[in-house]
Amino acid sequence: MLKLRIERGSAPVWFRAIIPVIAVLITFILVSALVIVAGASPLSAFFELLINPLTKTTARADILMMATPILLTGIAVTVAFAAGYYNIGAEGQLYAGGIAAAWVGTQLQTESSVLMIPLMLIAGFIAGMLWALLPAILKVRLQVDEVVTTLLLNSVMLFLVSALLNGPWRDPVSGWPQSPTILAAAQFPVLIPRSRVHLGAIVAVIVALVIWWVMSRTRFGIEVRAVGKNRDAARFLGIPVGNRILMAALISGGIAGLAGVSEVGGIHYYMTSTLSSNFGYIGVIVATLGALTVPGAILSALFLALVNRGAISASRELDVPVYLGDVIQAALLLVGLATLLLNRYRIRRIR
Amino acid sequence: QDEEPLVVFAAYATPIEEPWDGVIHVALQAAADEGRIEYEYQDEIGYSGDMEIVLREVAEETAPDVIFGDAFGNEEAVRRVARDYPDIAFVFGSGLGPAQPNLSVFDNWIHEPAYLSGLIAGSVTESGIVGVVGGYPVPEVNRIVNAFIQGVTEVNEEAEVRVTFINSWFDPAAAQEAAQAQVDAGADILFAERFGVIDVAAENELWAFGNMSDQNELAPETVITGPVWDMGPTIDFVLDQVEAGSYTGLDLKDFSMMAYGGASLAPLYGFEQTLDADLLKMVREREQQITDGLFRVNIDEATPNGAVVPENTTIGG
Amino acid sequence: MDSLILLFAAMLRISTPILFASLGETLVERAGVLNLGIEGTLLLSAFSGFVAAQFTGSLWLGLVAAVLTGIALSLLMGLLTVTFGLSQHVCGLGITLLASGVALFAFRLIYGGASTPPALETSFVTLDILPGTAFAPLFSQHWLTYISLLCVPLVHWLLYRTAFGLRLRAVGEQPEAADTAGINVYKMRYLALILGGAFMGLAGAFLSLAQLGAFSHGIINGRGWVAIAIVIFGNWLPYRVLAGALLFGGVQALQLRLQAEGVPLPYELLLALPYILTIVAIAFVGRNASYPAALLKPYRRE
Amino acid sequence: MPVLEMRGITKRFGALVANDQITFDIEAGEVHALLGENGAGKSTLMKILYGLYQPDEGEIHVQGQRVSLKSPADAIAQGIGFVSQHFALIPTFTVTENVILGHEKQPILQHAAMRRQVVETAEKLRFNIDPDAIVGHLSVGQQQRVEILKALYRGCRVLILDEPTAVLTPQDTEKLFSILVELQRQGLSVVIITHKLNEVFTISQRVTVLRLGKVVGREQTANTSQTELSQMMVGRQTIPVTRNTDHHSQNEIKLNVQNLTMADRSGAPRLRGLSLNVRAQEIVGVAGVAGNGQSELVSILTGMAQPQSGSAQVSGNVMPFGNPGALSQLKVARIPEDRLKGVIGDLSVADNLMLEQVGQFTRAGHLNRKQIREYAERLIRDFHIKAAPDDPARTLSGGNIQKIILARSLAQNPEVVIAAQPTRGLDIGATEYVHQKLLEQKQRGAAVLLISEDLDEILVLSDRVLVIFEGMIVGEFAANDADIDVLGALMTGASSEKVKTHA
Ligand SMILES: Nc1ncnc2c1ncn2[C@@H]1O[C@H](COP(=O)(O)OP(=O)(O)OP(=O)(O)O)[C@@H](O)[C@H]1O
Ligand SMILES: Nc1ncnc2c1ncn2[C@@H]1O[C@H](COP(=O)(O)OP(=O)(O)OP(=O)(O)O)[C@@H](O)[C@H]1O
Ligand SMILES: [Mg+2]
Ligand SMILES: [Mg+2]
Repeated sequence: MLKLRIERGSAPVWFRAIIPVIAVLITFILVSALVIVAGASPLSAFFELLINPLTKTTARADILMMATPILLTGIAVTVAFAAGYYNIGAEGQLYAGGIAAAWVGTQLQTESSVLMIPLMLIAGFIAGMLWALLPAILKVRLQVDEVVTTLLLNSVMLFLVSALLNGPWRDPVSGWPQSPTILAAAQFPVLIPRSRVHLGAIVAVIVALVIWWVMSRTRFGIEVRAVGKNRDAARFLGIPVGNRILMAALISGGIAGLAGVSEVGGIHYYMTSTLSSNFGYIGVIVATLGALTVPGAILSALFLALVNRGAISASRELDVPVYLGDVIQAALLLVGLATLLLNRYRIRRIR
Repeated sequence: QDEEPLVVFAAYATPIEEPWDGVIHVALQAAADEGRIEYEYQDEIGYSGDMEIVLREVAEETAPDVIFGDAFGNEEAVRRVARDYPDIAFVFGSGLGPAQPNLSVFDNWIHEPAYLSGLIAGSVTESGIVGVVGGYPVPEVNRIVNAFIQGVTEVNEEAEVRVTFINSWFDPAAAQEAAQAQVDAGADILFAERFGVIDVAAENELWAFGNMSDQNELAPETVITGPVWDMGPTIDFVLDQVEAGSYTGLDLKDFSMMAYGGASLAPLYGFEQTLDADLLKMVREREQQITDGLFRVNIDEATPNGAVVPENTTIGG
Repeated sequence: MDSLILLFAAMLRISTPILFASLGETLVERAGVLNLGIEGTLLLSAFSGFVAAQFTGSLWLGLVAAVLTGIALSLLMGLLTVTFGLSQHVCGLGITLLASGVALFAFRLIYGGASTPPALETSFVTLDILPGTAFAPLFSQHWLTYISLLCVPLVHWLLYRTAFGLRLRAVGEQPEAADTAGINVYKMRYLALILGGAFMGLAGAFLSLAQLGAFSHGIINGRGWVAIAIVIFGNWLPYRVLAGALLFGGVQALQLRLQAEGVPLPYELLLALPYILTIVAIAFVGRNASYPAALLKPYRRE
Repeated sequence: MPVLEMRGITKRFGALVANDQITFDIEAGEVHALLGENGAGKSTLMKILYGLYQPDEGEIHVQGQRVSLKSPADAIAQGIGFVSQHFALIPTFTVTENVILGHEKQPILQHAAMRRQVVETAEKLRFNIDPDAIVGHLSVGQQQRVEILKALYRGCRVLILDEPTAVLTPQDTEKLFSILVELQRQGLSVVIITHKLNEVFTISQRVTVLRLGKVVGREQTANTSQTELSQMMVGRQTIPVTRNTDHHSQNEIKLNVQNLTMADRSGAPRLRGLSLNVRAQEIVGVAGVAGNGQSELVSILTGMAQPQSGSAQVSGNVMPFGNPGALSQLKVARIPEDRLKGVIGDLSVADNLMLEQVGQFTRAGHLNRKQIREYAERLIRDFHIKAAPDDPARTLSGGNIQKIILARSLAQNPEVVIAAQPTRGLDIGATEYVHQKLLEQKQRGAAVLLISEDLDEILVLSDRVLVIFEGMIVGEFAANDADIDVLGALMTGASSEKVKTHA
């Protein structure tokens, strides 16, 4: 007789293609109860969330804008996790980058963006590195767990920013706790007219490509991955484990810092204590959904941006509480992650 | 109104549970209930670029007559969009000035009733220590606290006012602990800029002042009164202007002050009897002087004592 | 002297939810699961507890609801990370996102965005143990506070004096070994999650049913993350975790008093103090941190 | 009637068929040896018997009753005990905790009672063990005894040992076998997996041979011979290695080690002024009972640890300690004690082959993928590695993983070879192959230091034999006139005064 059995081994291509669809369907079923309770139709909710944004040019532009910071933090987390260094501190490192960018953008007296913007990026990268330095050193020299130190430093950074903006940096014009506005030369050019897509998007893509090249094609990259996969063996092979962990952690912090620069230079034009809406934490999600690969990170950043953009209109169009967006995003994330497992199985016919 | 209602949209950066935006939402909801406007809103838009997206989409797709909201933390975005849609009236809470042709600004200018509350606090305190618990030291909070302090010290020179900020618009548990710390330090009357403080006053059988809305029903034995903000006058004025087609960008400050009924001292309820008559008389007289424009309460937006911060050395700009 | 006692009283109050949460997280991590869903779990527990209490008029049913919520979310965490073996980091953050979303979503639906936080008629009482003595204020606490303190020796006993604890630690150290010893690794991890979830439920319930008797946004405000830190600071040892929770609560209480005294310091630095001290302390215990060896590692036989 | 019977067992891992229609049975009170090359399917079959894997087809019968073993718990309930290739102990727990784990009898732990039971069980087998010792601090042999203790404490009737002797010294092996005999006397049945034919004849009554997942033979041990068995396993005649002992005691010293001292974390001395040297064209074997400092010596000489004091030179140059990278520069080839610490399972075979010399494949930080691939293909060919360059290393069998390590280090024409337990757990074919490679290196003129707990291996390969005891070299022999008994005596510290004989 002939029976089917499920076993390990990569799934056929056609099946992988429909996995995202499966994820959406399952999520749909799971959250439709909530949507109905809120008095809306699940179908229209998902249409607003996943389809509608793609049908409007402005919304498509918004998606690029929203993907920019989470792509950067996602890449930052990817680098660190690849080294087996669990940097949950991208949030704080982002703020560090923002501070540096705002400082350069307000202090450096120049008319030339060509001079100003690169300096902001460099300063932001360095600031992010510096904020990532302490936990990295503690990890490499004292074996102090980085998850908790980076996590805690996020809170510390928020207080620091708040102290800065309530104190020496308070905007003399509005008196609101935000830095003075950065000079015109420091404001990122807008790429798509009547949209907020700014230079940061290009920066993010370039960073992503560079990191992709480094991780897959360079000695440093493979050494970092070796350390991430098996520290003892990596050490046996003569790789300076501590040094590689340190480097990966610092690069990660620097890239997260760039996300801060991009938000200050491209969105706000000043430093504020609300620079990020959890971009650092979303970076962890982007990186893991992307399976710690750069192409994966790019895709998941775009996808999360799509859902984020959809959520903005959805709550108004259907008038349901705005939090429905968060719920559906979270559900999509978890279900999506779970359905990715299907990649690893195939159904075989045996007799 | 016989002509059909105006279409009004409101964009709030915080959730509408937050008292500041709450006041705007309540007033607009009231106007909607009267049938004067069709009201839609979106809240918890946040501060990371979404405000502009929401405003543009609404302006494009529903093109309402008026858009209310708070621009704090989103000033540039709001002003950019307002510029692009001159036919829509933008009326936003803001720390900056109005912009022609179509951006009006307002704010919670309730320092006057805060000052009056201070007069009461300064008179009734026995320990001579008055406690204040606030969210963040932003101008909107500072000037209320400073006016309150002005009132306290006017009637009671040696009274000291202790101010604590919990660095959050919410977290009532932290507010409670902050208030308790004040009580432990000897404060016998509390000003509750945030929620959580009144409970502590009640537990310790002390008196407290609410803020932003009439909070007497939270603890009738405890809440004497407090500054109340009412967006009604502001909204009415704007709607009239728009209906008359005479709308322009203005600073609507006055409509949030006592003279126009935008600010007031919450009713005293039982405390009409409890409080010393002379004190009440003095407060009522001062209240009258203010509404008649005969008395000015200082507007001081510097961070008050109790949370001392270094001298305002500002960078750049 | 008095002010010192008042300080300690405040310390105990502030520590309570953090202690409950940290004890729960300790149990879960000892079994090899890092539950970053804790922040959201606290919020949804606090909310469900509040709603249940208000609609049934019984604080006790509220407490039960909060605990069940904590357990339910932990089971979800188990399904994703234990059964499916997915990344604990992401699933934890995802659950925090989900639970927070659901809580605020329901809050808006039920209470329609009222700008005065809904409150209960009554909240859990405080017990005065030493009335009339100098220590009265210190021992005038919510009964849940006393429970949280009693839970410390309880958890220690559970981990080190019972077969359950031995197995729980085993699956957190070396699941392969536990498995070959005939222990059901998945079952143990689920049990640990359930127990930990119950503690997280208590943490949420303390805030909404005891300390506040109300629910509002920001009611948790990062307390879950602090718990995560304290578990590591406490080196996964119940008594050290207690020390960590008290340290945190104490510095918070002190910070608020210094502010009220008008100490000339940017108050943000005072607020940041507990976090900085925790990091410093972790740096010191760092060297001999005794990780559950299988933390973050899903268990698979084939 | 057999106490236990497996019928038509088939187990697939994806496309690979690890067990193919295997039938296997165990009589009461017998020791049944299970033979086969790496990857033959021995462990898989036993893991199925212990409920760790589920068979795709086939039945298992205990005492004639068909049983389904969904988990080790089921197997334990059926009286089956299993000591796996990689010990299943919790290093941070005490002996007692490890033994009673999962079988605690009462919900609240009575430590005193538990200790007593453990000690009693141990005494039944006439071995003494500290019930309060932290397992992580025990020697390999002791840990194995803890494993056996676990099985017996759970009242097993059938004890499965997966390559128990691979990690044991002759002394420990003897102890183990005497324990097995004792168990047999008490009526237990034993299945023992091994690669060492002599052991099959010492201990077992019956022997089953697997090849490529199939049973290729089952005999009463008495009615068979080593050659017959090895033919069954490998499918061909095996040739014992031929060693030419023509080494020159005046060759230059390539590896020179002086006065190494080292203490473990608890401060107990592990090495006490150990010195040795190895000359060009010489294989020096270090024999010793497990836990006498071999591991420490190896980790120092492979760059993984720092001694408290002492020094070492490689062909005259100072050997920097704790710096593995520098060693490959000094042309020191290293074969680690634990081969899983020598390769990175999640990286490809090619990457593992090149990583130690990654510098050679890098231009300005950029990897030359083409060059790497060619290099990998060459080594895979030269060293008969059964894998493609892009396979993840973890998918390889133990023997092939070891070949990766050999290929990687020997391809560099080393001056010095540090070979630690180079054939641990390898089958006859692979072992032969490794021995050949080491002898080749010797012919090339390299100095080979062989640290092994397999005394036969040392005697077969070495020109000189050193005996290590409690962190010192207590004896030196020319291999030709090494006397097993004297060796054994020195290894166990029986005679402390230095025996010295010259070649
Ligand atoms: N087996 C391990 N388990 C956990 N962490 C490890 C392990 N090995 C190394 N690490 C981490 O990597 C850090 C550096 O390791 P190590 O000191 O061995 O590298 P190294 O080769 O000496 O490099 P460096 O000399 O630059 O420190 C350690 O401090 C520890 O945090
Ligand atoms: N969990 C697994 N997943 C995939 N393949 C496996 C797994 N376990 C074993 N195999 C493969 O099944 C085959 C048999 O493995 P097994 O460990 O039983 O061999 P063995 O006879 O024990 O070899 P050795 O003598 O090296 O221990 C090998 O090819 C091995 O690579
Ligand atoms: Mg095997
Ligand atoms: Mg050893």
